[in-house]
Amino acid sequence: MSQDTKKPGVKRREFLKVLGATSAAVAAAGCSEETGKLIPYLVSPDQTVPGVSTYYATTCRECSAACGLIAETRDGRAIKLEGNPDHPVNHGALCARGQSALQGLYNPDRFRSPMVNEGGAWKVITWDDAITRLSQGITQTRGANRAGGAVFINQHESGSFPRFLDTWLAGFGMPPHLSVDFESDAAAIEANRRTYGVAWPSLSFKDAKIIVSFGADFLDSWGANVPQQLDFADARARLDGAPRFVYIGPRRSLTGLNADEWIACKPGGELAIANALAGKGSIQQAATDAGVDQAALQALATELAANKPALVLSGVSGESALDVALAVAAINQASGAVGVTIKPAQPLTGFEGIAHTDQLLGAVERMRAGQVSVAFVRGVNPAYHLPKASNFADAFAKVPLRVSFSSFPDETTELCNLIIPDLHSLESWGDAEPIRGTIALQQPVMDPVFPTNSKTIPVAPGTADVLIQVAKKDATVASKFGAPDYRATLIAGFPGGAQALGAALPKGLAAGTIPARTLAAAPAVAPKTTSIASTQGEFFLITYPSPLLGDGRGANKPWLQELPDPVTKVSWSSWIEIHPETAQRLGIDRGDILEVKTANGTVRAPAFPYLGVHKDAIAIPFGRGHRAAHAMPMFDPKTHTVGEVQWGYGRYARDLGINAFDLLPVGTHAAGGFIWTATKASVSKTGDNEALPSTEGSARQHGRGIAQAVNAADLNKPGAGEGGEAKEALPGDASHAFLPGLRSPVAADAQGDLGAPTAADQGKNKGLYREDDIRGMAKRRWAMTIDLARCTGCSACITACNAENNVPTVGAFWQNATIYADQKPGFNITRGREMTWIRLERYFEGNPDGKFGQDFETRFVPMLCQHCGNAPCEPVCPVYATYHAPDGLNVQVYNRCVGTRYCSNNCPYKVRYFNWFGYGEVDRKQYAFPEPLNWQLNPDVTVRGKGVMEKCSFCVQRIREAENRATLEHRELQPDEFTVACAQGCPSRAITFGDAADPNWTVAQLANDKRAYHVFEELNTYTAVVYLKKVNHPAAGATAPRA
Amino acid sequence: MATTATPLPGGQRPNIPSAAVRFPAIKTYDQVDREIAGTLGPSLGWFGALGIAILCMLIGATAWTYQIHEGLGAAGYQPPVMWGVYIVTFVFWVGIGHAGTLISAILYLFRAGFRTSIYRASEAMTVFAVMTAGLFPILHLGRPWKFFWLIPYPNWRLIWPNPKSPLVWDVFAILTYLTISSTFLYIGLIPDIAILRDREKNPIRKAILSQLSLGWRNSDREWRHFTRAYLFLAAFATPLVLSVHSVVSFDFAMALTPGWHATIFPPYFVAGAIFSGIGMVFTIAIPLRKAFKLEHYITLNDLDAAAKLCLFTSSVVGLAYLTEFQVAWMSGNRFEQDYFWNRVFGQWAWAAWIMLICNVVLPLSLWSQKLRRNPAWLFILSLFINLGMWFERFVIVVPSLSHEFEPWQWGTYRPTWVDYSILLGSFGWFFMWFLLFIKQLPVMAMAEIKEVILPPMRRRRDFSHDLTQGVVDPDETGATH
Amino acid sequence: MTQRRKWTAIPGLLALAIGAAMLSAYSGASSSQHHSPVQPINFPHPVHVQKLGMNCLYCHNAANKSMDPGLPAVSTCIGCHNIIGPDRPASDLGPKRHSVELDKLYKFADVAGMGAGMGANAKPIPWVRIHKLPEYVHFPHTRHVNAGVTCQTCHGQIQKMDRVYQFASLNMGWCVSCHVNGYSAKEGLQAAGYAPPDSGANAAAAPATVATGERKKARYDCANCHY
Amino acid sequence: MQGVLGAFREIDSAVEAIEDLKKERFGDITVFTPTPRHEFEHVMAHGPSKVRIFTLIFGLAGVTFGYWIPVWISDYWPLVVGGKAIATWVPFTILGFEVMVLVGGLATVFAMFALAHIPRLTMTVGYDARFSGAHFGVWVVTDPDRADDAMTVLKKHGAEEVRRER
Repeated sequence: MSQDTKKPGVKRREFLKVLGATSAAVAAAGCSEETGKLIPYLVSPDQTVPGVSTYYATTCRECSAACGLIAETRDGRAIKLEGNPDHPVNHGALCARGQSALQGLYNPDRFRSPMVNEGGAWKVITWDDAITRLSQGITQTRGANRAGGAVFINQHESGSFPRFLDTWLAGFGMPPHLSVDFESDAAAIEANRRTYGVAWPSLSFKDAKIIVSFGADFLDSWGANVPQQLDFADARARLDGAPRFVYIGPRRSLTGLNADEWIACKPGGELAIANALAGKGSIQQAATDAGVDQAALQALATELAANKPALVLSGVSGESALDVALAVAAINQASGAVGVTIKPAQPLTGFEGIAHTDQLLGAVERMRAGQVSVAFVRGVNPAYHLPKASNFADAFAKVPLRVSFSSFPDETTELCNLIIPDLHSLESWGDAEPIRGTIALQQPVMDPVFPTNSKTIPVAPGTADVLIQVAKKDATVASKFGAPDYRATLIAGFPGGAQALGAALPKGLAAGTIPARTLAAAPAVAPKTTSIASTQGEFFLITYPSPLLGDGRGANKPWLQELPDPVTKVSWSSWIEIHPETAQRLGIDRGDILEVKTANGTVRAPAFPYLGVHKDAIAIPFGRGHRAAHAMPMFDPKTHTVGEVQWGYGRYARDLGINAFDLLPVGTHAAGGFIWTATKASVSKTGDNEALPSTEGSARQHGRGIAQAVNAADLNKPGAGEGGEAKEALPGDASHAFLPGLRSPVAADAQGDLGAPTAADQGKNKGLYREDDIRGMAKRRWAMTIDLARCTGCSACITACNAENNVPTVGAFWQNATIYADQKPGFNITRGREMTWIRLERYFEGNPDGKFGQDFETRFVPMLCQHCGNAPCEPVCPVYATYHAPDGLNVQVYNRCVGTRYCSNNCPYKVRYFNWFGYGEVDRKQYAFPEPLNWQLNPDVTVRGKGVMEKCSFCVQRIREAENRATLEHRELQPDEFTVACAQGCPSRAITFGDAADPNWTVAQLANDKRAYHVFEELNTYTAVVYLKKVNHPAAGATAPRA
Repeated sequence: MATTATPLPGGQRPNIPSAAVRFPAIKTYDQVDREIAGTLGPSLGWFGALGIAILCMLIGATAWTYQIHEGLGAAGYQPPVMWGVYIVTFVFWVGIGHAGTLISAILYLFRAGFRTSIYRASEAMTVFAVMTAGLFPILHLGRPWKFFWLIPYPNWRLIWPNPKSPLVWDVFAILTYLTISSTFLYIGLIPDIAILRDREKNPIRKAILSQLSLGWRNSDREWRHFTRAYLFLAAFATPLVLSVHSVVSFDFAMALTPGWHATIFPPYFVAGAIFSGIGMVFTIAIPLRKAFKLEHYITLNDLDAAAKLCLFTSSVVGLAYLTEFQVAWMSGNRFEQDYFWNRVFGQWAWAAWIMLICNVVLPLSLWSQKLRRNPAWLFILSLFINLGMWFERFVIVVPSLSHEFEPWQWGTYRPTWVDYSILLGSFGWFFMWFLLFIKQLPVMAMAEIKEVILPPMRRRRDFSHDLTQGVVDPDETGATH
Repeated sequence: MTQRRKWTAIPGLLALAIGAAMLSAYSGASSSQHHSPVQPINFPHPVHVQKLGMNCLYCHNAANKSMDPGLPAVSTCIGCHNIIGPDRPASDLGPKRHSVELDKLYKFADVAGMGAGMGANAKPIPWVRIHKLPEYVHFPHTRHVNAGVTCQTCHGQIQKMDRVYQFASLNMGWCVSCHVNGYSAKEGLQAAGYAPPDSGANAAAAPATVATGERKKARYDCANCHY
Repeated sequence: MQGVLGAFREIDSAVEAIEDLKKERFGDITVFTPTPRHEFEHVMAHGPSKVRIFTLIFGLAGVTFGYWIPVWISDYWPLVVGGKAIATWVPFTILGFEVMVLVGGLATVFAMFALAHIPRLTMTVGYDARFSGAHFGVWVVTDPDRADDAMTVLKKHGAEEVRRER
C-alpha cells in the first residue's frame, strides 16, 4: 500500500496541500472565494477512494505498553488514531497520549531534514551528507580504537528493533544500547522479577475481591494504563461483588481519586504499612510510623484477610521502594493472588530489558571521565529529565561526536552536534511484543510528512534505515546487513516471511514471539541512595510524572498541554499542590506564587490547594519547564519562518512552567530506579499571584445532583433512597419520566403536544416535521448513556473529540488579542474560553471545610451537549443557526451563526463554546493548526471561523457517513453499527452512543437502567444524554459522602 | 345675531385651561420667536463640547474597528458571561429613550402642562438614544457583518429569521421605535422649521430650511390635519413606550437563567426605563435652560412636576427589586435562591449596592419640595440615577450569567479597554448628535408655546369664556367699527 | 411679493434606494454560475461521452461511492492514449489531423511516444476547478448518484459542452428547492438530454419511476449538509 | 388665482373679519396662523380631519401583516426549535403589534401630508413670512370686481395691511 502511495513523492504532496487547504478553510469564508486548482493523482493508489477513509492497523509507540492502533487516513493523510479492537492489550481503547501521537507526527517544530552543528551554528545538510558524516565519525572512533566507549541511549521499546540495534552496534564493536524509560517503575519490575521471574505479569482487577494500591497509579502512567483502566472499569462496574479499592499514599492521584478510601500516610510511611499488612510488625506501630489512623489500618487488615484473592500494587518511588514492592508481593502471595489476579504466565513483555537510571548515570559518569567517544540519543531526553545535580550537560559536552536521532528540538538534541531526525512511528516500519506470544506490527500509514532533500534518497529514511545505510558503507559490517532497508529486514525476520506478514498486516497482529535481546548483565553501578531524612525543609517534596505529559514527552503537543490535568484541572502551567489546611496556616491562596527551595535548586510556581495531598507534603508534577540551552525570544507566529528551529522542545513547550527535576538530588534506590520522592523542601510566598489556567469553576456541586452516586449496598434494595436532595431519585426506582423523550426525536411528543408516543409509534416518522419532508429519518433519536461507575476521569474522550472535530487549542500565549497587558500561556483558559466540546467535571464530596485526615469522595462527570428534546438554546437563536433535527440532534449550523451567544446564555449545561478569535483562520496569529498540524484536520468537519458558536454535534459527520454507507448498500442501519469519537476512545467504556428510539441498540437498553438519571431533569429539557449513577463502596459501617 | 360658529366637536384639541398663566414671563409671539431662535447658532463653548463628544466617539470607533479585526475576544467576555458591557449599555440607552416618548406622547395625551417646554429636547434625546442603543446589538455580534440576517428580507437561501427569538422581536421593536419617534420629532418640528425659514436671511440656509419645512405655510387646513395626525402619532407612541422595553426585557425574561427568568420583568423594565430617562432629561435640560437662559420656559414648576414623576418611578423600581428577592425566597427554587443570595452578598455585591443606593435611596430626597425645586440638586441626583441605572442592567446581566445552573462553569467577568472605550464612544456618539441638534433646530416647540400663551387681542376679556361659547357673544356683534 | 420656489424630497428617496441596493448586493446573492475557465488541456467531453459513449463513472470513478466524484489519474488518460496518439487518422471523428491537446497530455505525462508508458518526470494536470461548494457544505455525490439523479441535472449537459461551464447556480435555494419539490427520474432523463423511454422495451428497461413520474424528496433541514 | 390678503395683529379682529366676509358670501377663505387657534377652527367651521380613517385602515392592515409574516416564515421552512409548535401564535402578537404601530403611524403621517397638500412644490400666492411669526393672515379668493368689498371688510376690522394678489 504505502509502496504505491510512495511513487509520486513530492507531487502528490502538493495534492495533499490542496486538500489540506480546502479542509482548513473556514465556515466564515463566503461562497465566492477563489476556487483554486484540482490536482489529480498521477497513478491512483489502489484501495483508496478520494473522500473515503482508509484504515491501517499499526502500533502505538508513545509509551512501552505498545497498544494497538487503527489509523484513519484520508487521501494519504492520517487524520485520527483509534484503538485496535482486536488487540489483546488495549481492546480498542486508547489513552489521551496515544491519540495525541498525531500531533507528534504533524508537529510544526519537527526537524524537516538532518542538521549539523559547526562552530556553534546549526546548518541544514542533505540526507546523503548526514549519513556520510555519521559513518565517517564512526570509522574515526574505530580507528582510534575507542568504539568500545560508545553509548547509545534509546527510548525503551519492545520488538525487533532493540536486537537489530544491538547487532548494528556490535558490528562496529560498540556495547549494547541503554533502553531507557523514565516512567517505568524499577522497584516493581525488580520485585516482580524476584518474585515471579518476569518483569511485568499481567494484572486482573476483575478477579480481585479487594484492590489496594501503595501509590501505584495504574490509571495515570504506572504500567500499561489503558488495559489496566479497561479491566478496572469492568471490575468496578459489576453491580454486585465489585472489589473495594483502597489507596495508600501521601498524594491522591487520579487513581487515588477513584478509590473508595484513601489512607493518607506520610511519604515513606508505606513501608511500615506494607510490612504490617504482610504480617511483619504490628498495626499499631505501623499506624504511628506512617501517621495514619490505626482503626482504618486495622479495618483494612481484616478486610484483606477476609477477601481473597486481593490485588495489592506498589508504585512507591521513595528510597524504600524495593522493600515496599517486596512486602506487597508477600501480601499478594499470602492472599493467593498469584495466578488469579496476578498472572506471571502472561507477562507484558514490553517491560523487559529496561535500563534503569543507575545505568544511565553510570554512562554519564563515563562521559564525564572522557571515556565516551560517541554518544547516540534516540527518543530520550536526559538533559531534561536527569536532575540538574547530575550535570549531564557538562559530562555530555566531553563526548566528541554526539548524534541525536530525535525528531524534535529537545534539550539533549540541542547539545548534540549531528541531528539525523527519526521518522515518526506512523511513518515507519516496526514491530512489538506487547504481551508474550503476540506480535504487534507497526507499518507506515502514510508517506513521511516532510520531503527528502536528497537526490539519491527518494523518501526520508527512519533511523533503522539510516543505520543500514551506514552499515553498508562499511565493508566489514555490510555483510551483516544484506537487506535493502529495515522493512526487508523485518520481513526476513518475520516467522513465515513476506506472505505471513502480508496476511498479518490488515489486523496488525500475529501470533509468535520475538527473540529477546541477549543482555550481558548490566555493568553494576553502586546505587546513589540518598536519605530523605537527612534533607532540610519543612515539607516532603512529592514529584510525579503528569498523567498527560508523562516525563515531559507530551509537552510539545498542544492537545496535551490544553487537556486539563484530570486531578487539578490546570492546563498550560505548572502548579504546586499543598493541602488547604496547610495553605490556610501559611496564608497561601490559590494562585499565589510559591518559591520552593531544596539543596539542589529553587523553583517558583503558583499554588494549588488540593485536598488530596498530605498536609506535611507538597506535590509538583513533571512534564513542563522545558528550556532552550541559549535563551530564545518569545515565539511569534507572525515572524516565525519554516525551518527556524524552536529549541527548548518547540513552540508549545519552551519556557512553560517549571521543571521539578531541578529540585531533586541524584538518587537511585536499591532496584536502580530513580527516587522521585527524594528530598524535603522549604516553601515561601513570593507575594505575587497569578490566576491558574484552570477550567474548574466550583469544585463542589452545591447539592445540585449533577454527579449522582449510590451506595452498592443500597443499589439492590429497592426504595432505599440515597437521601440528599429530593430530586435525586431512589436507586431502586429511578424516575424514568424522561424516557418518552428518548423514544421520539422531538420531545414535544413526550409532552403530549402531538400525543405521547405509543408502542405503535415505534419506528414511525415522528416529530413536528411533515411526513413527506423527513424521508423516514426521523424515526431515530440519537442518544448517549454515560456510566459514572465506569468513568475514571482520564480525559481521553476530550482528546478523541478534539481530533475528530477539529477543535482548536487556545491556550498558547500568542492566541490572545494582540493588545493585552499579559501574554501568559493559558490566558484564554484563565478567561474560561476553552473550546473542548466535552469536558470532565470533577466534583468533591464530603470534607467540606478541607480538614486533613477526613476522607472525601470524587465524582467525575463528562459533560457535553445534552441534545435536549426541548433545547433552551434553540428558540432564542434569531437566525435558526441552532435547531432540532428530525433525528433528535440539536444542531449547530456554523455558517448561519451570527454570534449573538444567546444560546450559550440560555444553556443550563453551559456546553456551547464560542470562537473568540480566528482560531481556524490560517492568516491569523491565533491560528490553532500551523502547517503541518492542519494536515490532521478532519475533512468531514468544518473548521469554524471567528465569531461563531460551536458545540458537540454527536459526531453528526459519522452519523451521515454511516447513513450514506447504509443507503449505498441498500439497507437499514444496524444496531451499534458505529459510534462517536468519545465513546470509541473511552478506555473504560463509560460512554455508549446510539439510537434510543430503537430498542435493539445498546443505548436504548442502558437508558432503562435503574441508575439512569438526567442532569437538571426538573428543567424539562428532555436531554438525549442519560447518566448512570456512580456506585460507591464505602468501608463497612461507614457511608459514602453525599452529594 | 346667532354666531355661525359650531360647538366644539368631541375629541377636538382644546387649549390647556391654565394656558393664560402657563408662562407668566412670556408675553408675545415675537418674544417667543426672538428668544428661542436666539439660542441657535454656534458658540465657542458649544464647539468645545462638540469636539470632546466627537473625540470620545472616535475612540469608540477605533476600539470597534480593532474588535472586528481581532475577534470578539478583544472584549472582556469570560464564559459563561457571554453578554457583558455591550448588552448592558444597549438596555441602558433604550431605557434613556423612553422618557422622551413618555413626555412627548403620554403626557401629551394626559395634557400635562409641564411637557410643552421640555418635550422637544427629550424627544430629540429619545431619537439619539435609540440611535445609540441600536448600534450595540450589532456591535456585540460575533460576526457583525452578518447583522442583516436578523431582518426578514427575501434572499436566495430561501431562509428567514426565527420569529420565535426575542432578538428578532428586538429588531422589530427597536426599528419601529426609531422610525416612529423620529417621525414624531420631525412632524413636531415642521412648523418651527417654517418659522426659522421665514426668519432666515442667508439664502442657502433658507433653501435648506425650506426643503425641511416641506412648504409649510400655517394655513388653517394644514393645522387642522396636523393637529389630528399629531394626536394619533402620540396615541401610537404611547403603547410603543410600554412595548419596546417590555420586548427588551423579554431578552432576559424568556431565558431560563436564574435572575432573568421572571414574569415581573416587563413592568419592572418599563418603570426603570422611564426612571433613567427622566434622569437623563434632568442631566440635559438643567444645563440647557441655564446656558440658553430659558429659565422662564423650563420653570421650577416643570422641574418639580418631572421630579415627582422621577420619585414615583424610583419607588416602582424599588418595589420591583424587593419583589425579585421575595419571589426567589418563596419559589423554593435552589438556583434562584443561590443566585439572589450571591447577588447581594456574593462576588457582585458592590454592583448591587451601587444600584440600590442610586436608584432607591437617593431619590427619596425628592420627597422634599425644597430639593425638588433645586435645579443643582436635581442635576447631581440625575447623574447618580444614570450611574445607578447602568449598574441595574449590569447586575441583571453579568451576575446572573456568572452564577448559573452548572457550578463547574461558575465564573467572573473582567471588561477590557475595548469595552470601556466603546462605552465611552456611545456617550460621545449620543452627545455629538444632541449638540448638533440644539444649535441647528429649536430646542423648544415655538408654535406650541405660542399656543399656550395669551394670543394678541384688541379687547381684553375673559378667555375661558371663549373656549366654551362661540367666538364672540351676540350682543357685541356689529358693535365693532 | 409672491415667492415661487421649487421643493423636492427626492434626495431622501434616492438615499433609501441606494441603501436597499447595497444591502441586497451585500447579502451575497452572487454566484459563479456560467463561469467557464480555460483548462490546461481542452478536454473534449463531447467526443468522449457523446461520440464514444463513455460513462461518466469511467473517469469520475468515485462519484457513486464517495462524497468526492474523483478525478481521473493521469495514468487513466494514458491508459487509452497510449494507443490513441496525437496523430489521428481520418475516422468518423473527422479527417486525418494532428491533435495539439494530446501533445499537451503527452507533455504532462512525459510520454515519449505512442506505446511508451509514463515517464519519470510526469506531472499531474492542474485542472482549474469549476464547481466549488463552500467548505461548510458537505455534498455526498454517492447519495445523489445512487438515488438515480442524472449528472446532468446539476452539471448540465456536459456531453455537449466544448468547454465545461458551471451550469447551475449552486445557491442554497437551488439545492433546497429540489429537496423540497423532489426529483423525478423522468425530468432527470430530459435534463440529461435523452428522451424518456416512451414505449416497448425501453419502458420496461427504464425504472418504474420514469413512467410514473414519481418525485423523490429529501430531507432539507440544515444538518443534512452543514456540519 | 386672484384674491385679497389681509394681515392682522390681533386674533379677534381676524376672526370678526372672517365672519363678515362669510356674511358677504365670500367663498374661498384661508387663514394663516402661527399657531393653531380654535377661534379659527370654529369660524372656518370645517369638519373633523379625515386622517383618522387612514390611521384605522392601515393600523388594521399592519396588524394583519404583522401576524402573517412570522406565521408564513415559520411554515415556509418548518424547523423545530425547543420542541415548540411550528407557528406559535402568542409571541407573534408582539410582531403583530409592532408592525401595526409602524404601518399605522407612517400611514397617518402620509395621510396628513396628502390631506394638507404637503410637501407642496410651489409656495402659493397669499402667503407672507409674517404669518409664521406674530401675524394672522386672511386670504380671500375673489374675482377682481368684488376685491374692493373684501378689502374694505378687512380694513374695517383693522387689518394691519391689505393687498391684492394675482
